[in-house]
Amino acid sequence: MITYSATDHFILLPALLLGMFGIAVLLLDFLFPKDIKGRGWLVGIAISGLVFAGWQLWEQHRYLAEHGMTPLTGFNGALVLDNFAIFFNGIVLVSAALVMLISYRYLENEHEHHAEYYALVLFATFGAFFIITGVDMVTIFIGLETMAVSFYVLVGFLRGDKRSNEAAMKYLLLGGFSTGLLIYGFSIFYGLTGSTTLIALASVVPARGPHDPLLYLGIVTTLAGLLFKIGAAPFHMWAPDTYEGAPTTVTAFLAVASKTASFALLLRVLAVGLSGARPQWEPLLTGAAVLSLTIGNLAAITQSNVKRMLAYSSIAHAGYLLLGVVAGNDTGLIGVAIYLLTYAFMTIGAFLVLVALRRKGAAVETIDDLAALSRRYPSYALLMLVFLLSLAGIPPTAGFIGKYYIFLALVESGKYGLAILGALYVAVSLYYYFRLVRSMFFVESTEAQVLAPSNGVRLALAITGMATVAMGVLPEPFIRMAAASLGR
Amino acid sequence: MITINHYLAVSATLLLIGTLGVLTRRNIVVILMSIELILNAVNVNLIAFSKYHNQVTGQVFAIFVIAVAVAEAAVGLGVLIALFRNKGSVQADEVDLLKW
Amino acid sequence: MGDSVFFYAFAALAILGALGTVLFRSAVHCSLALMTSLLGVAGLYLMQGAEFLFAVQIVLYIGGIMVLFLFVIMLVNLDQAAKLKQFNGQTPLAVLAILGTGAAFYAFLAKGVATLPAPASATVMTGGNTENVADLLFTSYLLPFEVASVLLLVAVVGSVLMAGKGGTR
Amino acid sequence: MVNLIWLIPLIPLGGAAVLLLLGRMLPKSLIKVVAPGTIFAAFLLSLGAVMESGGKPHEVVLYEWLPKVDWGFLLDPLSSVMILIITGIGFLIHVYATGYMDHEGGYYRFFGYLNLFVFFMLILVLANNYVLLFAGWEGVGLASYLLIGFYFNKKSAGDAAKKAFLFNRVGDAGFILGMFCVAALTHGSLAFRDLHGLTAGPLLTAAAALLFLGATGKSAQLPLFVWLPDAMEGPTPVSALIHAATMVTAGVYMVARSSAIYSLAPEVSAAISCIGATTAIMAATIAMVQTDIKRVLAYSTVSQLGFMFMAAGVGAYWVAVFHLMTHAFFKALLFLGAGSVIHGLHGEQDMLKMGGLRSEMPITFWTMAIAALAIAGVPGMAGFFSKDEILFYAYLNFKSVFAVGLITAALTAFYMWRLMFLTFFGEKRTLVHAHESPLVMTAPLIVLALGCGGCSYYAAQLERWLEPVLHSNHSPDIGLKHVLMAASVFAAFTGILLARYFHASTGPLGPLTKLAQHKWYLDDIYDFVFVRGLGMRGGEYLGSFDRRILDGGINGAGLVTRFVSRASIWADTWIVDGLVRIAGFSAMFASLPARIVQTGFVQSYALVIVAAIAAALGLFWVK
Repeated sequence: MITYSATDHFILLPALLLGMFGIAVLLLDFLFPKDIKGRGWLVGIAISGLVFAGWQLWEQHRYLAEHGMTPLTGFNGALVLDNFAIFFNGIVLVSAALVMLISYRYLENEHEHHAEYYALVLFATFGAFFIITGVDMVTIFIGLETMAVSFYVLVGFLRGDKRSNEAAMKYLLLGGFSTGLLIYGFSIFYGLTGSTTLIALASVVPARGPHDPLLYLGIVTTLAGLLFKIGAAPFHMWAPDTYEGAPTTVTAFLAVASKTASFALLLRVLAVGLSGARPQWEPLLTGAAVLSLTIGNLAAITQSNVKRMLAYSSIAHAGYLLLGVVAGNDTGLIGVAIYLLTYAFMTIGAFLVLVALRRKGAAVETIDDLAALSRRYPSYALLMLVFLLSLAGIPPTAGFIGKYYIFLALVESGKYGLAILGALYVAVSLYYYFRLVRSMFFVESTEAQVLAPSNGVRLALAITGMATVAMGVLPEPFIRMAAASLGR
Repeated sequence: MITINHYLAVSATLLLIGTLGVLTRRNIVVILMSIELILNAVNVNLIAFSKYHNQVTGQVFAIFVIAVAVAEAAVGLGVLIALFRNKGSVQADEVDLLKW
Repeated sequence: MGDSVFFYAFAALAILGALGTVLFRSAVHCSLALMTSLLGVAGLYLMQGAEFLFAVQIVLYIGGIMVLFLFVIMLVNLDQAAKLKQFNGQTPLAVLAILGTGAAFYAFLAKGVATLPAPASATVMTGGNTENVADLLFTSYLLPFEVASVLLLVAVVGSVLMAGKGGTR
Repeated sequence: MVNLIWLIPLIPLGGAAVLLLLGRMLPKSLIKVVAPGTIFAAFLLSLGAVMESGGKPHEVVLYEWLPKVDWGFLLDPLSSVMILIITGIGFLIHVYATGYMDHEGGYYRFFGYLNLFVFFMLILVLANNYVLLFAGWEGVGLASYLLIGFYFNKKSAGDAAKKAFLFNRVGDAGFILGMFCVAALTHGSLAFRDLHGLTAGPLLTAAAALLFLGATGKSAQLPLFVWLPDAMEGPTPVSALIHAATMVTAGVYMVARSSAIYSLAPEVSAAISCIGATTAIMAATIAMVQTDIKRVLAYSTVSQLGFMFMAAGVGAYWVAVFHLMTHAFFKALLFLGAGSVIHGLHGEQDMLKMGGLRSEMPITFWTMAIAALAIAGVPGMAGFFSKDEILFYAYLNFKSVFAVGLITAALTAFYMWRLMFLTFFGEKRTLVHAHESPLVMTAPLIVLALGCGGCSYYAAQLERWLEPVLHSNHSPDIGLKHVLMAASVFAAFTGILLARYFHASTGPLGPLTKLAQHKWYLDDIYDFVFVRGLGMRGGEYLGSFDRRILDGGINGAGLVTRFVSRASIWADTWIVDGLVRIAGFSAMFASLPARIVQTGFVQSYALVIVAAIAAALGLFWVK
């Protein structure tokens, strides 16, 4: 019997809207003659899809709040609607909306303006919904792939650009390979439980003890796939190449949405499915965190391409996030949630400045391209400064809050060594972020005219800039949100 | 007597051969084929476990894996064509504009 | 007894086909070998009572994907590619790594299978395999089934877009 | 008014925002009013708040920032002193700068940064917890970085900014770690009010040491002091405000603020004393042989900061703060005077090309003379009492530090009066016609000079004022105090007299002079160890590694060209300054292994994944 209850519908609605708007964008583009100039209205439709989805998310939140925060399950236990899901879905939706705002002008400049772009962004967001909301391995897997395949195409969206081609190819080959590993792990979990839900997995894990070979094999392969998605070392190597080659707007989206959704999944898998197997995965995560911090921060030091530098820094951020999971207490998990929230705004903001400064003919990508920004465009320079300070984790910017929590969590759980390592790398990261600052404020440059930024870019910059400052100065409501998302 | 061990062994072998292809073949088309092999290895696993637990859940899972394999192959080949058009080559180790 | 013969035959087909895929020089041969391997795997499905999946594998996979592969191989004209070196510089290292990983995999599996939960009692499921699969697919797995449609849509849109003519710079 | 202390930092922030964002559109005359105006408003507000608080600690908690960490401001006697120094002297320096920077480009940016600096400095001293203090700490670093590099087209200025930045990063790492140690001690609270009632232990000692490492970076103490003299590349008002009166004293302030921790960590305190004493005497000897007028003052600042740490190390925190205050007056005055001289001579900084300016620049001369008497420790002047107190407490607690301090006091008198004699007395050694500076510049000099003379008489009051926060250990031994006072006066006059007769000579002490001239070879040691040793040798190794291993590999050619071009850029960029070069080199050295694996070759990435899985699986058997 096919059933589709009201609860199912209620849970699914945001994703349903995203999917429908995505299809609508494709159809409308097809139905209307190509010679309608501009096609800015397609962006409008895509954004309204995100807004509707966001509104539904808000309704879901209200419903949960009214009913004592008891999670809803739907589709025979395939989806769970809890605050966790709403929180992370919210981050992905916001990042998608910001990316939409800046994409129009960017694509026009690249002469690759197609409706497919907006549809794919919506579909990627759609996929992320199932990654975040799903507790059934099949649902998660399909959602993950929907997002990943959308991203493969988005990364290669500049078809005439060799670097975009290359980035897409690399991402696709490694992504396909890592998917194979992830699903191999899932197949083993299925073998252990005879069921595809994470809850079933959780119920067999405790009985299996710490030296269970099959479970360990499953954990290792699954983690390989998941750490690949969040861009943690040593599975990070696609990230710098892909981030550099992809269209800048997509890089921003990839760096935020994909990482957030995958991290939510990692948390779900570890906290729900494998919470009993902590001794088995904790050393692995610790190793990945330390490696990510080391490789990300050290490799970023001497980069001259800003996108690539931000890619390495995002690897380092993955390391901090993993440290939050490793710390293993509430503080650490709240730290992870708030870190991801702040990370979304500051990262998109930093990429946004690059998009906004894009010149005709050549992209603004190297550190030298930002030279003397403080004199050419003081407001951009100031905004970039705020984002960079935030990425480095200097109070009172948003980036500090997440790092603060994670360090505190490490100190609380007595992992002093990791805390020291993390703090030292904060100092290192200051060095390379400030290389950019130096370039912006000290260096003379050959004046080059930039295009006037579109209103969308201005709006997105205002949002990210204000959010980065506001979360740093008034973090309390955001912390409460993050804590609530974890049911604390 | 054929037990689940045999199936898991076949699956692991396919996985390793697929990985070998991914790691060593220069031709990107063949690398994509190797990824198909890996996904098939997973399917063998799933079917075997499905039988072992005497249910069809694993088979349903396998259908989804096939769907994913199809999607990945289609997009992979599309990207490959775009790459070929610009570069005139499908050798994996010649794709190295982005590095360090 | 008959079971074992068939199993070994199909397994051999799958593995040899896989080896051929990886080792053959010409991409066309590789794709034929892959087809063989997929056939072998299909046979294994049949042996495990997954008739529906067997059909899907033959019709969709071998019929559909392989045609796609062959099509692309024709399109990108791999004649030259076949004359080049087929294995990259890291091959020895890769073989070593795979031998190591493989040994670990087999060891884990060998040790681990014994710890699997006891197999379910061999009660025969009512209804045919296809019926059972369909039942499950349209109840418990209705949602992923629907999501998969979007996935395939993305794949279609993406591959058409990618393979289509774009501006070259 | 005391509840409005949150407004104090906000006013300069508003000024900075207006200047930086709209400054280009504002007329210069308006900037001249806005920039000092905001600081003056902050000063008035501070004055009002301090008078109203009457020395009682008063905390204004705005809201809960992080759990257990409030965003709040603390006005207690200690921060009262600090905000009055910052806004008061800051205002004078702003006024002075409107004249000094009159002919410079980027007027609005300069004052925007300067206001921004004052904002962060006020946050730093008004913070009621370590996190907010850290925000200010990093903020002043950023602002000073922007200000040192203000003459960005001067290459040395850029290098100096880099150097300052690098050395402060080392300190920052210490500060961050120290902060989290404190968090561990107080169970997550980083508020200053929760520091009392801690118990000694290894973690507390670690916290004390790490925080002090932070202080050595910010306050230019050994081994991180080399950045401060180079920072003199910035405009002179910046040197006066940041590198003399305020920012560099942040380390002293922080140690005083953390006195509850330091009083429980005697080993660390002793180390602070020793480091302070060593820095003081080392910097003083270097100052004796400098010929650049601003560099003399820079080394003198390092030396005086060493004095402050000497005091803090022996537990006399209030004396450290007292000396901080008097130093702020006389050193700001000296810098501004030096700026006036440089201004008058159209940019000449070499003292050997000055001389005989007494009659041409009378106001500058007299005001600077007062400051020079003050720093030398001549009775009746500001520096006299504070230095005596330091020596007195050092004598009580740590005799060898006292001995070093006394010698340093004599050296101080010598180098300062050497500066005076070379600049203002004797034959005129330049053809430039010097002129006295305009009133906007001389007026602040006069006010500061009055302060130098005046503020010294309030030592006892200050001690009482600071008593609630920085428990002082009174010593009733007035007799001993007078003996020591006589000794220090004797040292001061000896120094001045020696300067009178030997100021022109390159020094009678031969090898020691040479040592001092080479800044104790500190830069050279860094250079030798890291750059010649690791640098050249390492470069060769890298090169041969590149040729041999990667050339044969996949992308050798690309890497070689990249490496060569990088190396030449590298040489261009870094060779000028050894220390900055080390940083560049070590950055490259650290970065290379992480980057070299990123070959651009997609299958090697997959191989790394497989290897990682193999390693993870192997871990199972290891356990």
